[in-house]
Amino acid sequence: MSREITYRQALNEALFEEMHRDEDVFLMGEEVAEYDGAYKVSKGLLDEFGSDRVIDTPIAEAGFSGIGIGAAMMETRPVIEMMTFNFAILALDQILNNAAKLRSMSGGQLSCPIVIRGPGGAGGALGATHSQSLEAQYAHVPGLKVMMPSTPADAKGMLKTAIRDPDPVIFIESEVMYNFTGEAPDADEEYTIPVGSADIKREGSDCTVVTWSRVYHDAVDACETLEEEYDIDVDLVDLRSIRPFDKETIAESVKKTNRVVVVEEGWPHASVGSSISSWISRELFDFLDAPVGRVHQRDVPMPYAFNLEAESLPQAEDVVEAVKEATYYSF
Amino acid sequence: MSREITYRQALNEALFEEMHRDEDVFLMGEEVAEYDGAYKVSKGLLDEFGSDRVIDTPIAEAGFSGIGIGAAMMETRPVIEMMTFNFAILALDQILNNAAKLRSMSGGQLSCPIVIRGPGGAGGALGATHSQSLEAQYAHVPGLKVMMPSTPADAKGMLKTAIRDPDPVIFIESEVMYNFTGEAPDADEEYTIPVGSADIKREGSDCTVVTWSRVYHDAVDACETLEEEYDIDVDLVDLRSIRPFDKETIAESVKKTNRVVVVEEGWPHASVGSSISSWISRELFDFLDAPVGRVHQRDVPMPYAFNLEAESLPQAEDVVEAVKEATYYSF
Amino acid sequence: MSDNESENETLMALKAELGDQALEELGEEKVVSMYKDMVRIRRFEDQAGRAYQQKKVKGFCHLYTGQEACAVGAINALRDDDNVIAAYREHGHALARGLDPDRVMAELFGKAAGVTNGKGGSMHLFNVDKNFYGGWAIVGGHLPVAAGMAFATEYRDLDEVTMCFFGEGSIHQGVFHEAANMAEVYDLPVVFVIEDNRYAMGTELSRVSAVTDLKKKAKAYDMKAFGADGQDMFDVWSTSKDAVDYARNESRPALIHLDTYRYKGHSMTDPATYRDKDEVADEQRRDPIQRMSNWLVDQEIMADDDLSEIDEAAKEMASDAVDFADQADFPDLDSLTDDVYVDWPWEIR
Amino acid sequence: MSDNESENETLMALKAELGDQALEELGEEKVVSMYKDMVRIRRFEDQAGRAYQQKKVKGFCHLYTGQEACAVGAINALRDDDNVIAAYREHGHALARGLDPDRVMAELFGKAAGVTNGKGGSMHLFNVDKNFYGGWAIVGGHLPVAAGMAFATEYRDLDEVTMCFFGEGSIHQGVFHEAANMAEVYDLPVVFVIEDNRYAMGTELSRVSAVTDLKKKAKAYDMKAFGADGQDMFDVWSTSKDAVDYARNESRPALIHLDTYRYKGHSMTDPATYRDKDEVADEQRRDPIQRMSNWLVDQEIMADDDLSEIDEAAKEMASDAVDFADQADFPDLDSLTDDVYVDWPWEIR
Ligand SMILES: Cc1ncc(C[n+]2csc(CCOP(=O)(O)OP(=O)(O)O)c2C)c(N)n1
Ligand SMILES: Cc1ncc(C[n+]2csc(CCOP(=O)(O)OP(=O)(O)O)c2C)c(N)n1
Ligand SMILES: [Mg+2]
Ligand SMILES: [Mg+2]
Repeated sequence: MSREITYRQALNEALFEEMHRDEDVFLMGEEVAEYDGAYKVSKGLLDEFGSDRVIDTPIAEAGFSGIGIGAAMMETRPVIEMMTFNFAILALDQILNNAAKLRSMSGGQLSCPIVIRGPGGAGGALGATHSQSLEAQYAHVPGLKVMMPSTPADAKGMLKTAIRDPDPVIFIESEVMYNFTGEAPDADEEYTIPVGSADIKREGSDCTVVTWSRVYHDAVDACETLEEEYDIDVDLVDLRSIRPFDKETIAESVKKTNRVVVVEEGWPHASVGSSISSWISRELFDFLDAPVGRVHQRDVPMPYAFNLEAESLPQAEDVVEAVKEATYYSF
Repeated sequence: MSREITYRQALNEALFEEMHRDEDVFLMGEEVAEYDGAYKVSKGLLDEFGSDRVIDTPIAEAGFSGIGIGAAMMETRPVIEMMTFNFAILALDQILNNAAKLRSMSGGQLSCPIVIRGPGGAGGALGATHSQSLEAQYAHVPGLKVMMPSTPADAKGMLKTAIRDPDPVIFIESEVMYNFTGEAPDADEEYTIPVGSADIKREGSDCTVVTWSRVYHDAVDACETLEEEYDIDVDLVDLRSIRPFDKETIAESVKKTNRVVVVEEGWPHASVGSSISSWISRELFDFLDAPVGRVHQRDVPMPYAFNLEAESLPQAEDVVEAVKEATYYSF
Repeated sequence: MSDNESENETLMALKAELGDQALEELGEEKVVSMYKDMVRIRRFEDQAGRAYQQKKVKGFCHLYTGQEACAVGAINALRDDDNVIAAYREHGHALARGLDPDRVMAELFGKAAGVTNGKGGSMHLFNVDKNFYGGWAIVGGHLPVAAGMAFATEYRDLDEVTMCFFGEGSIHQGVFHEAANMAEVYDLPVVFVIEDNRYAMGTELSRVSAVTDLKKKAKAYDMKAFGADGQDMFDVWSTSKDAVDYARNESRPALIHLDTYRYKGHSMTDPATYRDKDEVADEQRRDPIQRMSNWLVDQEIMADDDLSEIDEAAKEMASDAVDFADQADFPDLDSLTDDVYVDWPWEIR
Repeated sequence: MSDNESENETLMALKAELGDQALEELGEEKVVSMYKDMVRIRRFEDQAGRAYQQKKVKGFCHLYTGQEACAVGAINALRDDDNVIAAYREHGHALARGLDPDRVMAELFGKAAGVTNGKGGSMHLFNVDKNFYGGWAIVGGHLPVAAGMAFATEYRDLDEVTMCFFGEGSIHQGVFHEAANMAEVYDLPVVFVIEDNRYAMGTELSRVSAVTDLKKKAKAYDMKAFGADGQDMFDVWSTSKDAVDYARNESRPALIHLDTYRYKGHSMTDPATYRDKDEVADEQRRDPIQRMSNWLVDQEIMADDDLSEIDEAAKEMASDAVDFADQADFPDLDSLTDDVYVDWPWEIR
């Protein structure tokens, strides 16, 4: 790791490299071509690869996702950009009933090597319709893989993996993270991260924190506070893939710390966090010295008002509190 | 309870009664009028209430759900029938972004008293696209209420409540259960069941089983086997509402039995069952003598082949095994 | 001859000049083989229906009986390397595309020898070797997928055409609109074939559609629209050829409206009480197979005996398929987790 | 006068005969008040933009500048008891409908005094007392909702009309198709108003639409279609009146296409580099406010001074709104859980 790049640039590089590597890869979505992407993730791609491979669409999420699925079924490698995953709800039938089931329903005759990517989660005062962490909709569904990188290096390595993966991958980024910077491998270094592999981003022995995507950064802040102010050392597991999720890494960490908090950005009920927490509670029952703590958004549609939005979203302090609760717990 | 009716008839009666009680109630959906409903739940309603209140639609789930939402916003009381909840995915944007958020986004000026109902779950050899238990998609979302009755009496009492509820209610039935019979209150007895209230359908002290909808019936079979063959007495909690869910009833039962198995029909990850299990594991940590057991569908798209379908779905034996595991568990 | 009878005669007649065209372009043998395909489909569906009643076939089973000329006429306007995609009433398309009837029936029986190893069932038939891409059971859900298939062939500079079948009831789904617009915007060689059998389950088109002339829908996308009598194999074939040629040569989408009719209920569980027997009888006066039988005899291509022989052979094919399916094995329980992913490293439980 | 200048003149002229009609039907006072509304909207948006740059307004903020004649012309064709629903570029519609500018600005500032208590924000304005039903930010998502509103008024035998605004880019969403068909099938008095400002974010219509004459879309549903110069307040008003009358009297849906233009970027974060300044300048030659100013002076209804006074008053209204919003309080943190449900008995955590 020898340079700093933004999360946005990491994704952009991954697209560039993969489109150079494999001419079956193309990018399609609203504003991806002439506008360089609503969040500029696809900047320069139109110039480099031309309008046959970088394709603007009308505002028709179901339609262009379906086109991607049909094209993937014919062995091309579509990357479909969702301007945000709030709008992907409109394409959910295509994703759940077509992409996820194609291989199974065709008895293995067909695959669907599509990547559907774009930002998820809250973006900052966007209100209820535009601030949703909807990964549970995909994590629930067999046939899909779901990846959610939190750092530039992960974003690059994981998007490259996703594009090469023979199965449909839902790849959820974050509006807020696009400008985040971080260490990244050299531009010419071949760098991929396997689907389903978590990353221990910080070692500790007092409590495990399992998280992914944007709130990983809140968790990092929380870890610092916990160390400095409370002398609590957190083992910080960035899940990266939420379907499949890395059971081994979680188990190893929890066996070491015996305490764990699951931190997610979205709503609590029927969520990925609830599922991870359920799995840990069951499979690592004998290793737990405290209930699995949880941090998540409040159970309300996101309000626009800035103070209410902050109140609704999980914050570093919430992680601090949850870890304190988990570590002070006496059985 | 003085008579036996089918689950179908229970729903039909609820619709009749509520449409008589309140002329703002209307029913809309594919085949609900002239065809009497794909599953005949709306039988006779067209004759009774006429085509202004019982309305056939084109095959356009997003569109007619949106019409229902707009009409509900104007203070009518639409009941929207989804031929099955597999097709409701097409209306999910309407349901999640409009119905669920209308009240919040309008700062309380508007409500959305709509009921969206129809069968969910597997129907029997319908294949991957037509055999999904998708309640997690709704349970995840604040602003919605989600009800899933398992018996004729519950179906009737709950649908009446749902129609009267001032908020959007997702009401999920089951193709398989429509012909199930059960005790029901007299036709002229006013009978409603509050949202969010679970029902202990069988008392026991050895283990709690929490379930809802069709697999409740498998759980009943399992309870019999467990009692007869293993002398294990199950406290059987039929959740009935999965958003909100009845924390008090679950807690009381688990505090009594100290062991619990959560049984659901659908996939395991980011599911309602995982969420209930997570909640129990955390909130009742000190009361649990064994990990929370789980029974669910296998993590695959539903195959058509009859033997594979059976293999994929949770069965009574799976419940038996899970309860045995929970009760034999020694800490 | 009474007035009524002469009307019947008129109804029964095929567009003769198209028959001549077909003979010239396809040759007698091919025309006869298309006729045979229609008969085979009908007999296959007879057996499928019977097997359903015997509970050997389960779930939803949508018979194609009455619509045979649509699949046979249209698919025979394609090259072998063109691509076919259809909805859930697709046994006919599968057979017309040359899928092995034994394996199709085995699929309906949920057997491992089925075209998708018992995974898909009646509504989700696939056979990629024959460029037959399903079998899609969410109404309208395959329309953008079809556009995507055409996108892929364009992307590769192939001159293949994608033909997509669906019912008139599917046209109201939003994705029709989205797919049609994008097919036109991206110049995709996809032929959308509406099989208008008048009903979507129990709903007659006019009850839920602002327009009943569905060719009007194409105007909203400046899309070229074609129409044919769906009960006239030659008309379907000739019209489809025009549409396919146009799609291939211009690399543009086209819409074909076929006026057809289904004889049976929507699916095996539908008693079809929403229409009276007279209506069905009336429609049967333009039965696609009967009309072709008459034509073949008129043209002296076949004698009545030949026709009976063809029918017998078709019946045998269908009952052989049932035997095959009966004797085939159900899938191994282990296969439950096959083909969920290309590499299956995990199952969440 | 050079050729160029005379062309400018031509472009600037309103359809004078419609002005006469308006004067006659509405009276001078009303016409002037409509003009004032346009000016108020423009000045309001100036302040909203400024407040955004000062980070007092956040998130997505879509200014209406340039399109004022659309909202003002169309909404003034309605009765007070008719219903209005719009998309996320709806500050103009809100003000034209008579919402309190203070409370609209306060909403943009996320304050408790906002029209939705700070819950909705710029994209989700509601004011039911004014029969203003949002503010919907999922492109196309409110089109079936609008049909549903019309359904409800029909259900109650009221003769109210629902007017639904959206951009030309929204027409590609499947729900447009679904809503249009059902509005026609159920005879719903809903007027769909396409504000065609040429762009959907950075995408010009012709790049993603098979047809650019969007009135053609109506043909697919046998829907009555109207068209007007969206920069001519009288044309918009007169056309809308025809459409609204038709919808009310026939109880049928109608489509109005308004040819308009937005001067600013798609939202406050869009530099709008996809079009050159000349294009904007060119479009500004038909500026709806300027044209009305000229007309008012030509008609000797107003003198230049009067116009300046109106503008000053509008500026004051807008800066007062900012002051109001500035001084207003953010919502109580407790209000986070308000209005999720009518009765809020629980929060899942
Ligand atoms: C999205 C969706 N909604 C509803 C259904 C249930 N359904 C299956 S077939 C059908 C009727 C379709 O009619 P049509 O398109 O005319 O085709 P046909 O059956 O006549 O061949 C319906 C409503 C479905 N499969 N998918
Ligand atoms: C379903 C959905 N997809 C994408 C977006 C992002 N988006 C917001 S506005 C917009 C452009 C809409 O253009 P148009 O309908 O012409 O309205 P205008 O902004 O010009 O008023 C897009 C793509 C969205 N809000 N909803
Ligand atoms: Mg049909
Ligand atoms: Mg626009």
